[in-house]
Amino acid sequence: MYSVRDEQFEGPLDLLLSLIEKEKLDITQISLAKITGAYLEKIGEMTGESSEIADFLLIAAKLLYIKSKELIPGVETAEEEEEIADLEERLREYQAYKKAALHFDGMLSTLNRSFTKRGKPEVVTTFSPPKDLDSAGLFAIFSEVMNKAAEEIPEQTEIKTEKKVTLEERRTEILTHIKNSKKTSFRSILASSRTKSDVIVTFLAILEMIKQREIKVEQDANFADFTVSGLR
Amino acid sequence: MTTETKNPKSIIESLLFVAEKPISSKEIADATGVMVGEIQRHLKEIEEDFRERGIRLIRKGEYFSFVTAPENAKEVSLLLNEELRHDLSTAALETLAIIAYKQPLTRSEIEEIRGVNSDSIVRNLLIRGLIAEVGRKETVGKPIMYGTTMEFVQFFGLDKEENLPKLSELSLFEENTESQ
Amino acid sequence: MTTETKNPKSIIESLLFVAEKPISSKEIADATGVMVGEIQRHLKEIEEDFRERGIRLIRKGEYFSFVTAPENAKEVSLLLNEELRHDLSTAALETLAIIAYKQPLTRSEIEEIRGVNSDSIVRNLLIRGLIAEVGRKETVGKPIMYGTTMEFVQFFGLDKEENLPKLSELSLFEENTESQ
Repeated sequence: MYSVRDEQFEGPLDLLLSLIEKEKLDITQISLAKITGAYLEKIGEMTGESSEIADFLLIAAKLLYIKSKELIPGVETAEEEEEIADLEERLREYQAYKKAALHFDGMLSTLNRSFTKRGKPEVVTTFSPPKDLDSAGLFAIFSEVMNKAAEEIPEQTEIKTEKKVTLEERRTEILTHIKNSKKTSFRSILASSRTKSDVIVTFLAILEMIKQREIKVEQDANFADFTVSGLR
Repeated sequence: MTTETKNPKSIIESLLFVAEKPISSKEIADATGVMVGEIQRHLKEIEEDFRERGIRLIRKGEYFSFVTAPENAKEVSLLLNEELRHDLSTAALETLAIIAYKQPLTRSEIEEIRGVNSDSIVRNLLIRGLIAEVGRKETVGKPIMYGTTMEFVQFFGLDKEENLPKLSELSLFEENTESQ
Repeated sequence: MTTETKNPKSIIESLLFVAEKPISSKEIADATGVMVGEIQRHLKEIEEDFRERGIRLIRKGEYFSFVTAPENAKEVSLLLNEELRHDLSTAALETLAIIAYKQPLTRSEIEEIRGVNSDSIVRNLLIRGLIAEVGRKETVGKPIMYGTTMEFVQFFGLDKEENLPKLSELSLFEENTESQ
């Protein structure tokens, strides 16, 4: 059942959970740190709409925090700790519902289902029109219903027109940026980002590149801009 | 059809209950694989079992069906009239309007527009004599198509040209629903 | 309503049989003049009487309905020419499970749990009648709250929704459920 869905994850929680279950791990901070790499890799492969990927990126940021804590102890803040605890709790809850869904599927596969009576109404139908309604009123109701129905459709097509941004694309962009100017700042890299998810992708790309030792990041003072330079 | 723990009498009761019209032991045999002779034996037993209940088994020629016990007719009509006495809900009015202006159409076409299941509402409109089955759609499963009744058309004056919506008004909506 | 020779249990059975949609003991009381308490006692008895039959009494919340015995689904679907196998996606089942165990809840509460947009899935479940609007939440914007329906109870072949296993029990049986 899980193998079928491997290619298509329903969301970041679904992806996280499947990675944890694949490694036969419990839902803990340690497990989350362990699967961070695999998670980022999956995001790197994604080519969906940026609004959808943004959901995945928010979770990625949390994973990176956990990972960084493992590497550099003592950076925890109470607020972030709470967020991690919250993520674990959400994963556990989600896991419970996934199990319930699996059980539902099992119940339904027995094909035991009840049917209601199909017979025509036994009553002699008596024409009983609604009170206080004329043809104009009826048409007004019709127009309203059709408008409501029409409203629900365009939403989905709208999202699809958004620009797609993948981690890999952004990585290439940053590399060119550095090649051209040898050294650059974090701010100037971000300058081209238009949306919040763009910023997150860029940031993740930088983190990933640091990990791969493709770039080096330096900071002169707390809260100051970062200098980004190439290592290769 | 495997019948390891199958209870043929229970199956026959289910079929009688759910059938759209009276059914024969031949039809029951086709749906169950049980022999006609055995089915007739079960039918006799079912008739006995239900003799004192609010549901009865009746036979007309070769055909059997469940009906309500005749002595409860008064309460039955009271309940059904009660259902009729309530004015139409907003949901029912919406459904009625859709059928009036887009007929003939199937239940699932109505549901596609409304976004919610409309089974019981369609039944309610049928009982009220506002809509009726007007044919079958030539697609998979040949679903029933509904339209308004003659009484309805006359009552709302929809047979008069001036009460029909302008074609331009309608075509605007038409496109949207088609693209679903 | 005089009840000289009237048999209230039989009347209730007739009403359940003939009702166009699930009915409550309150509605039965209105149509019969019998007290709600007595009706509830009869309903309990009817449920017992029909336990082994092809017709069953099922309940969702305050509402009751006669339906076919779930184990006869195969023969019934054959007679009605209806597809029995469900085509709900894993995501739809997941959403349905969330609604079943946490109802009533809003769409954004569902999305909070699933971590993704669930608009089209909720819409699909609504059209299938497995869930319905059950009220509005008393917060900003008064968002719609959803819950399961009588169709849900039927779809899973249950007597009543309460017969679903507890969510906490389900998480204990890791592998067992898979082998079902």
